[in-house]
Amino acid sequence: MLETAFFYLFGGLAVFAALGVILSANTMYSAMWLILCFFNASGLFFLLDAEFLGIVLILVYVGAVMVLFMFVVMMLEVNKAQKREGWLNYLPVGGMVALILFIELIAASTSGIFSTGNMAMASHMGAEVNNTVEIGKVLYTEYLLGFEIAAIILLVALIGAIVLTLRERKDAKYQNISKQVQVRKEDRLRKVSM
Amino acid sequence: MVHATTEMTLNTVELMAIPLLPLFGAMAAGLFGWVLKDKLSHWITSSCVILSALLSIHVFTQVLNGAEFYGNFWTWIASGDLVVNIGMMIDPLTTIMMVTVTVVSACVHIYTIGYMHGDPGYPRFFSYISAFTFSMLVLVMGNSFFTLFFGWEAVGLFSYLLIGFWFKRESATTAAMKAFIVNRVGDFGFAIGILAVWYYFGTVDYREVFALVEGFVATNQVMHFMGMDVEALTFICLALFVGAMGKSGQVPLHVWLPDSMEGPTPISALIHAATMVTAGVFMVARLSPMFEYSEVALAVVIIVGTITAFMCATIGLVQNDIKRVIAYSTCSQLGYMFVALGISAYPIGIFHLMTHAYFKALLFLAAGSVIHAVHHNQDIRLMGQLRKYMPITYITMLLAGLALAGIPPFGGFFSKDMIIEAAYARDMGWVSEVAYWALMSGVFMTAFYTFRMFFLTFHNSDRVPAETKAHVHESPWVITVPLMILAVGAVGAGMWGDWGLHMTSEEVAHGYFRDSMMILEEHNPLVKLELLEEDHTKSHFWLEYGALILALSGIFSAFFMYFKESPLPAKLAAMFPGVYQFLLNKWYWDELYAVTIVKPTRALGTFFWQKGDLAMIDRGLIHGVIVNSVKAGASFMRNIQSGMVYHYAYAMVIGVFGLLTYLMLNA
Amino acid sequence: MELNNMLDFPILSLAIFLPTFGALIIWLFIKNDNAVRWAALLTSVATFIVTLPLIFMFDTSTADMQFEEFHPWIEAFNVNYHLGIDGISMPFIVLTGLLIIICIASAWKCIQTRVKEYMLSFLILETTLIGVFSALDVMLFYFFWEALLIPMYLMIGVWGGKNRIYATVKFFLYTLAGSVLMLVAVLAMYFEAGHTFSMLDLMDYPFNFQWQFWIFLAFFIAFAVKVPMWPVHTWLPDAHTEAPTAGSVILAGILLKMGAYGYLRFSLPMLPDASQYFAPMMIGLSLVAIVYISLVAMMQRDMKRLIAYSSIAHMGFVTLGTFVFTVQALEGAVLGMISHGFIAAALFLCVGVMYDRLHTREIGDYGGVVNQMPIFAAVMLFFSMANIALPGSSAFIGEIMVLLGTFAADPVHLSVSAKWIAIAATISVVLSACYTLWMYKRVIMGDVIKDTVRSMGEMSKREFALFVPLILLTLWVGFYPVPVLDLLHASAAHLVEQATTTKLDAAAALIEHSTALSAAAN
Amino acid sequence: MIPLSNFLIVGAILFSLGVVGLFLNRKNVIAILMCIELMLLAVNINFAAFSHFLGDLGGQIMVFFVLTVAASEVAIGLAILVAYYRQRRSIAVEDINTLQG
Repeated sequence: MLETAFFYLFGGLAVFAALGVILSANTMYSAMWLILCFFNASGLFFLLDAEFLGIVLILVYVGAVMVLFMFVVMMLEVNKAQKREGWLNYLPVGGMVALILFIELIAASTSGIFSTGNMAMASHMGAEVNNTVEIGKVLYTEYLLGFEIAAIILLVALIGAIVLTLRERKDAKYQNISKQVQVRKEDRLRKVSM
Repeated sequence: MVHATTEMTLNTVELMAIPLLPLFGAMAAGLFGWVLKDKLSHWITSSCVILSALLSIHVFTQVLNGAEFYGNFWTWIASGDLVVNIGMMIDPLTTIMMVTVTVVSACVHIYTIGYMHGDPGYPRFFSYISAFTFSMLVLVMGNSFFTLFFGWEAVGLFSYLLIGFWFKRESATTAAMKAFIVNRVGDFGFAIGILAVWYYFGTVDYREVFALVEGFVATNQVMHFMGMDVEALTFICLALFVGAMGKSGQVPLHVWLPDSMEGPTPISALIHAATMVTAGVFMVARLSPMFEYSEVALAVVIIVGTITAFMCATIGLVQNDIKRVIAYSTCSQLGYMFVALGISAYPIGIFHLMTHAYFKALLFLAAGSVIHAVHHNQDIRLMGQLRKYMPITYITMLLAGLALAGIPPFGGFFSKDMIIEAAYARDMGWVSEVAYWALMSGVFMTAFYTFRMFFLTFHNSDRVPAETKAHVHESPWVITVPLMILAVGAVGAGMWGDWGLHMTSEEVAHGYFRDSMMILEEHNPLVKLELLEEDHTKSHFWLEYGALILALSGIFSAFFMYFKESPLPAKLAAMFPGVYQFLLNKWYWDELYAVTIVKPTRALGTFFWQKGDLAMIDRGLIHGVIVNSVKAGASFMRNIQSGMVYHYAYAMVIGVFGLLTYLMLNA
Repeated sequence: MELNNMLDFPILSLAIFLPTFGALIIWLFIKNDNAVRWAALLTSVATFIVTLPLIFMFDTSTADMQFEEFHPWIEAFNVNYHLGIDGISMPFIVLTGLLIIICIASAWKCIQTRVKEYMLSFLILETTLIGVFSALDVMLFYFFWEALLIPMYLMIGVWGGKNRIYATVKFFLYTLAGSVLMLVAVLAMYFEAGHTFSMLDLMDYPFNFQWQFWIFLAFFIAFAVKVPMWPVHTWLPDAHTEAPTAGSVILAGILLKMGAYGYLRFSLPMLPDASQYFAPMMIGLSLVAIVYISLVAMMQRDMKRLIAYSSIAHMGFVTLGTFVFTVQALEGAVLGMISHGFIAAALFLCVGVMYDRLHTREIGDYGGVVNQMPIFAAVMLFFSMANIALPGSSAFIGEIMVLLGTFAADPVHLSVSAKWIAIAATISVVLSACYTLWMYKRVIMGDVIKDTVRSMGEMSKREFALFVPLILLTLWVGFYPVPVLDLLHASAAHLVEQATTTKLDAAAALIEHSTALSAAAN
Repeated sequence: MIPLSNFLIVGAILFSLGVVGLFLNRKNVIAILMCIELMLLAVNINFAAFSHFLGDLGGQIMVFFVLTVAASEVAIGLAILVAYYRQRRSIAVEDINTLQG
């Protein structure tokens, strides 16, 4: 019973926060709402016995990604005024598509294929099962290749982000350490015959 | 190669030589005229044609003794059932045509030496007239519809070239083109006739077709034409007759003939009087075994002939161009011939063709002599009293005029009188009756216009412009000798044909023509005429002498009005200005055609081009519909590629949505 | 036949690739313009000589393919290098050989820029043309058919007149649009007939009516563009006016025939029932071509345009002869094409001769040319008269045979009697005279009024020599067409038989057979 | 017990909101990125739910990968945004259309 209450709490808050994300006029507020949304989603993950993912979601998203978002938002001074301009033009199409998509998704979800009777009803794992360990076992065996690729993707993203944002200013002077180290005395001192 | 079936041997080589000699002359003068120069050109061509004429006369004498020839020389076209051979069919009808053509042609060749003297296109002219002679001989000597058509088109071509001989003159080139195109309208019918002949008879050979006609009539085949059923044979005959109308200048395809007078006079004599224009008459006579079985076709022939005979005579009354008067006279006389054919008096038609060839060629050549003398002025209002300067021309022209008017014992009397009497005797209801009266009135008019022209030229007052008068003189012998030769023909052809060759004999088979023409017993007008004349209960005075009386009164009317200068003609013209203008403008045929055919055709052509091709297809369909839709499609596709990332994001979302919907619906 | 087998020499391949080989040599080794001209002429003459044995060793008694060559090409798709000719294709190969010589010789003086490229395009064009007429594999045919566009495109686009780009693009797009449909049709046949591109197999395969119907339509559009038939004909006048003289010659002389050849090779034998079904439409369009186009031709002010329209009108006779299914009409159609190859080519050469002197094609800019160029005037008169189809010219034989065949035809699907079609077509007798003579009168006859015309000089010996073979051939075919008809006859008769034998019974039997088989399997 | 469909419905709602957000905030690239995050989150919830109800850890591994990719995407996306802003002094979506060529 308590679990159900938590589900509605987390689910309801997640939906409410999502609404906030899309409706806020200020991007910064949107970001804050998104953080709330992630918190609640991670709560849902906990309800689904996915503790590790719940933690990761908070750590990675709230701790890193959203900070990055807010950092960029503040740095770029996104113009609030032009944000919503002309949104009505797209609402009919967008709203329609979203609505029908929503109806379809709901219809699919409730069509009975996923109803209690049809699915194996999973009870919660006992306290002795460590989710993190289980994931680790699978991840480093069965999904090793995928894991490595994910690692490389992250690396590429890391380097890519640096390359994209790195700016060498032409008007600034930089130290060239390798040159400094390699310098010889002949380069420093020149004898001039008088 | 030669598959001849000769009853009595005619020398094949000789027969071949008759058309080929002029061809040789034509090629020599045409291709090598620049080497041969004037003199050799005319020597070669003239001697070839004279030789050809002599050979024709030789063949004629043999044919007179009963010789005939029928044979094929080579296969022209062969494809399945279609076999077209080139061959000859020599019988009395052919021979009389051959003689007429080659003799007149020989005279014209000699005459041309004088007439065209000094013309820059001298060898070319000889080449043309020789080639024309060749074509005409092919036309008459051939033994199938295809050789007929070949000759038919070839004479048309050389007629075109000769009318347009003086190519610098706008009027001459226009007239040449007009002649060719109007003839082509006739050929349209002719070609259809040939198609139908092949379709219904399976052959285009005269003999084979003629042998099948009677059986064919019995099968009673019909063609559906715009809801009407036409007997197939009638259809064939009418189609072929359209061709004859074109070539022989019959209404309504006569308009080219007067205009063709733009050509040099010798060719007016050769082509537009004696030979080519009579090709239509020859054709109908040649095809008598077909026409005989179609009452409708015969009636049409009579009607067309009658209208032409009458109408062209009326036009001839008021024309002022000496050659045009003769040209309309030719049209009119051709009408007489067609009436003769239509009433089944084929021999008489051909008889008139022959006499007409001589006196009309003479008339033209004499007119040419006059024109030559007065420096190519053709207006008879600017002539007069020329008899003093050119006696030979005067006399020969008088003879020709008398022959044309039908005064005994000159040529025209025998043939024309017979036509009129036969038309009276042939009992075809209103058709033959109208024809009879029209021809009778034509006799009067013929005599009148002939002598009007004659008196205005040679008598009346002297109206020759002073600057030319100094040079007026009798023509040289090369011109006068042919005139005299033809004068003999003009005077004697009638007597010779009637009494010597028995062309007017009641039964064709008994006369000169033997079985070369066919007349059904119930049609034969000469037999009916004989019966009529044997009936002594009625007076035949009018029948026998009516035409002569009219001819004489025509001459006398002309005499009163034109022999001396008199105010009478002008008064008469003033009295009936409408009629006068109507006739002077040739019944407004040219104007009628300009309005009803030429203009609409051009307008239609322009319409199809501008509105159909350019506006509808090019601008409408291609540049309008297709190009614009491609452009619209392209710009639509281009606009989709906005470059806005969120548009692509939308596209992805919509794609997801579409995919999901598809899966849902198919679940 | 024995002679063929005995020699067993790939004449057709040689004829196809000799020009390309020559082109290669010229491209690689010859620099000097004059040397290029001579080398190209030599190559084309050699090719023509190679094609001559096709006439002399041709077996007229059979409708089978002769001089066959067969090599696998793309085995995965059963595409083969399969050549062979019958009486219908053979004349076109020889005609191509002849006309290319004339084209190359006619460009001797008037092409001064990019001479080498010009000659190369002509030689390559010759390869593709001979290839088209000798291919017996549909893919090979398609390959040559499309390849041919390239040299033609270059020829009009590079050496053409003022408005050449428009004309080139129009020409190219029209033809390409048709070709795409042809490709679709070819593929459809390939899959339906069990993966074969062999024309001979496709002729035997019993397509049912549905297939025939759609494939015919696709082929119809592809070939109608090429013929060209109303209403897809408007590219032709533009292409002709802008093309250089030799381009027009080859366009009128050979390229137009490819469309009609397509009907003869594909539509009639492969799709006889659809051909019968669509015959009224084809006949109707042919009549439109004859009457409508003739009227349009009459009003043209540009000589090349006029002759181009006249070509369309004459091709109307060809399509008419093709779709009335009688031997005479079919032979007349093929003969008409051959003859049109001489006459239209010569008329375009005539215009080219005048164009080289005054650089205008407008009728109104001429007048009285005969005074300056009498020999030329005679030559042009000859071909004008031939264009009118005067007896004695080759055109007459073609036209009269088509008309005779049409008159005697018995079209199944036609509500009108064939006689009236023949009569309507005969109107051409009058109309062709109108437009041809009117042009002749305005251009050649009359007195010299314009000073520009006064400056025109008589034809050179080279120019005159171009016309001589055409004059002789026109006369020869006009007076003694029997040898040519003999060449055609067996093939034409066979083709008519193919076109009038329904495939539907066999198709029904095939379906029955396959259902029986599957029933048995079950 | 909470049935599977409840989780799926939450996922559906979040996904649809993400879609709506895309359309609503089309001028703002950062907002668009956030909406995409929202949609990815919805997907992740579904994965986790299925993983739980099917007793298969594969679903969670998938979430893990999705997180990885999403993080990379955000990093790169924002980096691009910064680089772009330096070039144009604007991140208005209307201006980002050089793809049009």
